[in-house]
Amino acid sequence: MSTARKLTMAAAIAEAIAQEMERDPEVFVLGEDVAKYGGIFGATQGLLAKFGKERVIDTPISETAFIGTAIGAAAEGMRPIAELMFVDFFGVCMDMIYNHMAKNTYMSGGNLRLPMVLMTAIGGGYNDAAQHSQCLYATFAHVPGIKVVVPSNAYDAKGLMIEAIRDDNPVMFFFHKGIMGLPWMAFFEGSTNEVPTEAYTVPFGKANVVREGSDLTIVTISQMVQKALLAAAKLEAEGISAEVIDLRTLVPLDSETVLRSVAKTGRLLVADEDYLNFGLSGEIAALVAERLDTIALKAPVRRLGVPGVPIPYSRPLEQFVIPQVDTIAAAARQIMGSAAPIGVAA
Amino acid sequence: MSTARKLTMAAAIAEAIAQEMERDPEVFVLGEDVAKYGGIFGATQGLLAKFGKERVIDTPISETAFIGTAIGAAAEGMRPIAELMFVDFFGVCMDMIYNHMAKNTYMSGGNLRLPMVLMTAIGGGYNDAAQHSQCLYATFAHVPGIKVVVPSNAYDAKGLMIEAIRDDNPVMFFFHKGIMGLPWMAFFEGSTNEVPTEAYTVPFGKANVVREGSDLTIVTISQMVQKALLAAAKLEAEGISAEVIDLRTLVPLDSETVLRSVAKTGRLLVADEDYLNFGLSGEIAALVAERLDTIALKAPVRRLGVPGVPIPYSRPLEQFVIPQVDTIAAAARQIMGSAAPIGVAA
Amino acid sequence: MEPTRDQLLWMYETMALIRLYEETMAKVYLEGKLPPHIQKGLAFDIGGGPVPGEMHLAAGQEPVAVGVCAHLHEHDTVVGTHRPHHFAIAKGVPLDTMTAEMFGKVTGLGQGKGGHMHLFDPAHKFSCSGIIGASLPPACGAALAAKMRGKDWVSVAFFGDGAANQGSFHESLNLAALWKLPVIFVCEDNKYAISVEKVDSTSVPWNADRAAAYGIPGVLVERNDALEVFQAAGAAIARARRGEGPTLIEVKTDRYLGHFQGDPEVYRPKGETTELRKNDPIPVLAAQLRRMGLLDDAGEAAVAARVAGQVEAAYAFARASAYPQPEDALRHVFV
Amino acid sequence: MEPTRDQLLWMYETMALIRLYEETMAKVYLEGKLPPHIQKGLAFDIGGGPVPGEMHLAAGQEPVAVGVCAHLHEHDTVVGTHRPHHFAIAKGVPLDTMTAEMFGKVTGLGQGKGGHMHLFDPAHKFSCSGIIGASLPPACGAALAAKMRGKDWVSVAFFGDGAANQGSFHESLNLAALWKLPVIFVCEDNKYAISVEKVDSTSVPWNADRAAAYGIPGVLVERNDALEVFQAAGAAIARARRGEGPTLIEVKTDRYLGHFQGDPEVYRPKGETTELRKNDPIPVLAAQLRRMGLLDDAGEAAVAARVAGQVEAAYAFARASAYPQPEDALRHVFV
Ligand SMILES: Cc1ncc(C[n+]2csc(CCOP(=O)(O)OP(=O)(O)O)c2C)c(N)n1
Ligand SMILES: Cc1ncc(C[n+]2csc(CCOP(=O)(O)OP(=O)(O)O)c2C)c(N)n1
Ligand SMILES: [Mg+2]
Ligand SMILES: [Mg+2]
Repeated sequence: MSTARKLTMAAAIAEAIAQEMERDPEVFVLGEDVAKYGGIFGATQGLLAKFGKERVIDTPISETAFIGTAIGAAAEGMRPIAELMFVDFFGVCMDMIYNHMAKNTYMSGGNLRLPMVLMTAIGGGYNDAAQHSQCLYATFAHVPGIKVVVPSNAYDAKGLMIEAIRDDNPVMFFFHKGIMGLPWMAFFEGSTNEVPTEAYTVPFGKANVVREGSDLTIVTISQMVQKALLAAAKLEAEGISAEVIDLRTLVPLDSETVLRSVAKTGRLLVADEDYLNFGLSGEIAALVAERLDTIALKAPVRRLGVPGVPIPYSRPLEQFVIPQVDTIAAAARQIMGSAAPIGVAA
Repeated sequence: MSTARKLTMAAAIAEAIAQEMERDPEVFVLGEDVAKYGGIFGATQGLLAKFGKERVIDTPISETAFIGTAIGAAAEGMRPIAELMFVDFFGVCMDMIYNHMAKNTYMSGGNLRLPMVLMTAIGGGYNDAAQHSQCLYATFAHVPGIKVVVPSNAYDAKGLMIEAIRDDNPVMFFFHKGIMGLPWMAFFEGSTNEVPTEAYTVPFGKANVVREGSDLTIVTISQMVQKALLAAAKLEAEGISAEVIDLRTLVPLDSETVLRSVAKTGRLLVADEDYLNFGLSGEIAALVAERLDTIALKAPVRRLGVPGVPIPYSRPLEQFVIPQVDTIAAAARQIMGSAAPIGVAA
Repeated sequence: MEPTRDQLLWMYETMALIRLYEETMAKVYLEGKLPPHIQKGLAFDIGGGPVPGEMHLAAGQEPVAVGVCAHLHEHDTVVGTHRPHHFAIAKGVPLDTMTAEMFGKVTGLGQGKGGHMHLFDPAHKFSCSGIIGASLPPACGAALAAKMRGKDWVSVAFFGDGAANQGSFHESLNLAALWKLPVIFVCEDNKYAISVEKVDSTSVPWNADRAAAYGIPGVLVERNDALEVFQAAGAAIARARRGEGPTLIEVKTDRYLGHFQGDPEVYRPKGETTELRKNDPIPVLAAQLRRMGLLDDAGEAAVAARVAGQVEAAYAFARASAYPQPEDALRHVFV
Repeated sequence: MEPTRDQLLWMYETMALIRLYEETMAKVYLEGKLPPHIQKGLAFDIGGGPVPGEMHLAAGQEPVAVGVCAHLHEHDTVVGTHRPHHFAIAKGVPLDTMTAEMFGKVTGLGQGKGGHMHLFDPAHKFSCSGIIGASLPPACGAALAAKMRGKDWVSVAFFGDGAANQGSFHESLNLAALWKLPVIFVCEDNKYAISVEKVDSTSVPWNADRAAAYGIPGVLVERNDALEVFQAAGAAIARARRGEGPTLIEVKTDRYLGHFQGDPEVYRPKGETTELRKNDPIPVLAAQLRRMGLLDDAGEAAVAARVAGQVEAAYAFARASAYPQPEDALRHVFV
């Protein structure tokens, strides 16, 4: 049975892939630097040695061709896992992703399955600037046909990756660089946690209440979950009880857990590292705004995200635009002190 | 001075471009089928004859190259207008659009200007299926650095296009095929309206209250404005007074006009033809949810949009997923009859 | 490689079937799209009638489809284009469900969700899309799957002369050459991409010559002729099955109709299609078959009768089928 | 085309400047990134120190930059890559504001918003980006602008061997060839794209041969030598200025350092860089200059002193400059 051991999120992802590759000969991996290098962020570490270069394939810098190749192989029933090194590069291959991978099943009336995973690195915080620091998951959640998975810790990452590989639909799997536990990048320790050795799955569409609280609900995802937990600990000391929800997947989205929590606390803060406008934070706020007949808010909704600017390089600038632990705590305090909504029964 | 004459939106756009090309020799047009054909949707009709093939340039089907070319020419101070034939094709060239066109000014600390327009066709309703019917403007409003302009009628289209050409920033200009007044596609007549002959501008970031009302606010854009107006007329007959707001631009977004209207009516319906999730409708709903300390809602917010599915081909299916005049009217009635929000002052 | 008698007759009959199918579609497509049945002020309503939306027909381009597909088996994969019917028919996609799809019916290949540019038939390993240049990468994927599974299956990506300037062309040819994938890239050079002539889009006369940039064979088929395509494709497919990698084939072919139905064709020299039709590949092949003693008046009449029956049955099936329920639109995003 | 005395000396001194700049950066970059100053458990902290983020250095690749830029004027445009310093320096981007940008300071080219991969200097017509293959399309645009304005200005797109397999390569070369744009495409073949060897990514030995696919000249520079690059670039640029269109040049060059600083280089044969450094192009050019009587001990010392002074001043300027205010992050999305 499961032995207790801690794994980094990178190692957990690589282990999930390895276990599925052992189980199913149709699973294979392709992408830039996934073989000899083991993936720039370690998500494919050790796979080349275990499975050889026929199943762990370094590709040219031809994202359209190799993601399209994954689509074509998946249509034949294989189960490819493609890695797009940084999500920021999606612009060179978005057509394959959203016009084909995402839509072919629908356009075929369900006749065609595309059992594939597209994994990619997200997130800033280490000064990699505007073309290497974005989250962008909302962009993929906006267009239909892609399951959008965004883990916040090693345990979830392993279970969600195995679920993704076994899913008969296209899944995008977003790992934040700052929680991978890389030996060369600062990370949030909460993301390196106990991971069972055996294979297991974490279901899609089930948000995780990672901390219970009664005063306000913080809805978040990915690295921001770790930040929110640290903020919640601070707030606790000040007598504010924050409930923290890790959405885990955006498609499918577990709106019930969000609504239940907000109904309980009466206050909502969305903490996101993607761009603020037209994205995740708006969607979550809207879910609540649509249910104001059953949810009594004690304060207006608040949203945190990158405020309509590209990610700047310089440290003080980047720290300013990406919500930090203190930003979350401050927003929570502000919500607790803010005037109540004035909407009243007619 | 201005003679009263009606123009189709296509003709109005072409006239705007022609007038700016006459005024400024640095303005030029490039794209697929923009020259001999005059643009598949007529947005460049007549330009080749007037300005010759040096300034009205048919390109290969190489969207990355020709949009990148526009970026490079704009960096040199020229004012290119590139046409991406359908927005649905953005996936083959999104990198140029959002990593370069949108970010170079910011990354240069404002040292570099990119005075260019990228225009593109949007919208469904004529059964062109999943890869030729999308709106997707929210995707471009989500990423920073692009002004997002989406006219609903010929008058606005001309003024907004001239404003776009004269703007020193990259502007994306989205025209809905179903309001262009093409001789081969059903269209909404309200979009063909009086257009002055001389050049004029319509400012960005100023929503248009196209119809005043007191019971609910319908926030909308593009072809959906025309649908909303027809719905409002029906509702009027039933004694429901709908205010209709045409956002006209998503970036910059005129949130003040929206909030003022919702504060007045106490009810919000967002009617959108883009995908429902993680998009425009969520953003507008969130704006209101963030201001519930000053806005008293009489009903929960409602959103209409394409509900998380690709656009299906078959007529009954497409009509079902794209909000129609009747869908808007029904949603408005439902809002009027719905329970009031239960949020109360603490 | 010489075609067998069966292959010759199959190519002829399949071309005849495609031609009749396309000509029939050209007529059916107009139903409900012309005055007085449409919105006032319109000359044509693209969204009207039983087959709405864009319609790209392949009359004239039949040799490309049959010359290649004559070599293919059920397990070989074909990825077509926005102009897909000739490929689909040649690959064996059933005419009735394909037609029903274009009528938006629940009996269609995609239950009405895909439409004319999005025909998916996994059983016959056919697919296509409306995005230019999008056929090449997935065809590489099917080929990679065959190779990884140790099969001698091949895949074919068809694409137009316009598509050859998309980045996906370059990326796919490099990848396929590098990995020696069993894929055949077939460029239909009909001299136009909508209104843009090939000479205004392509910096070299022949895309076939671009094969050298990938170290693979490039073959130019100079005539719009089923037998010439057959020869070129035969060699390429055999090479691919032997594990020697991809080939690029370019075929000079002719588009008899507009880019899409309703195309004003202002960009086309008057009378061009009349000229082109003088080299119609179907009578050319018929004449060859007659010379070879494989066809006579009775045989030709029999072919005509068979294809007419098939086409009629397909359209009848499509018309008689039911539309999906509106709420069905919400199904099939995921399996 | 023979380089003038000034050009020779400029190339030598600029290579020396680049090398010292890069070697200095390699050291400065480590400041604040190693234990014990970083988070426990880390061996290296990419986000630490005065110059955080990724850092791609070009030591060894100087000949490509100087051999090309020796021919360029202020009004000519250069678009570089994610490994941009050598190009920027050779194009005349001021060292101080460029360095300040990498330190994230308000005096930087982009007021700290861009960073190492995003150096924009419109005054010297230099830009670059972190996206592979993204240099080619905008370079076509600068060339189109020159052409439309009737200038004999040229533009240069630099890119790596890895980038040559991006779709943008194909699209841009076709477009430039078709429109006879005055652009020079220069491929730096350093045999690697991060860990992936060129032989594992590219289906032909030489990208220069791919020029034939566009009907333009393709030139392979076989040695990592400034004079050889100078020759090839001179012919190409003259051709472009004459209005005869683009050229593709590929230079076999060497990357002495890791792909980025901190790269474990597990993929690289041990001792490879030691071997490569034996052909260091800087002493090679120095020896040539000495043979030509253009350089002696004193001259070499003077160059060394000048470049040391420049580099020292640049880093001092950067260190002494202030950070932008946090709220400045909200400015400059639009002008
Ligand atoms: C990426 C992309 N760009 C543009 C279009 C619009 N478009 C549809 S068909 C076509 C011309 C295609 O020409 P070609 O590849 O030669 O095929 P043909 O129509 O001649 O069969 C264009 C530009 C598209 N569908 N996809
Ligand atoms: C579109 C895109 N894909 C992948 C990357 C990640 N990446 C950064 S540098 C690099 C290798 C580039 O190789 P090459 O073009 O040969 O340049 P070199 O690093 O050797 O100078 C890769 C794959 C990227 N930045 N952009
Ligand atoms: Mg064509
Ligand atoms: Mg390289």
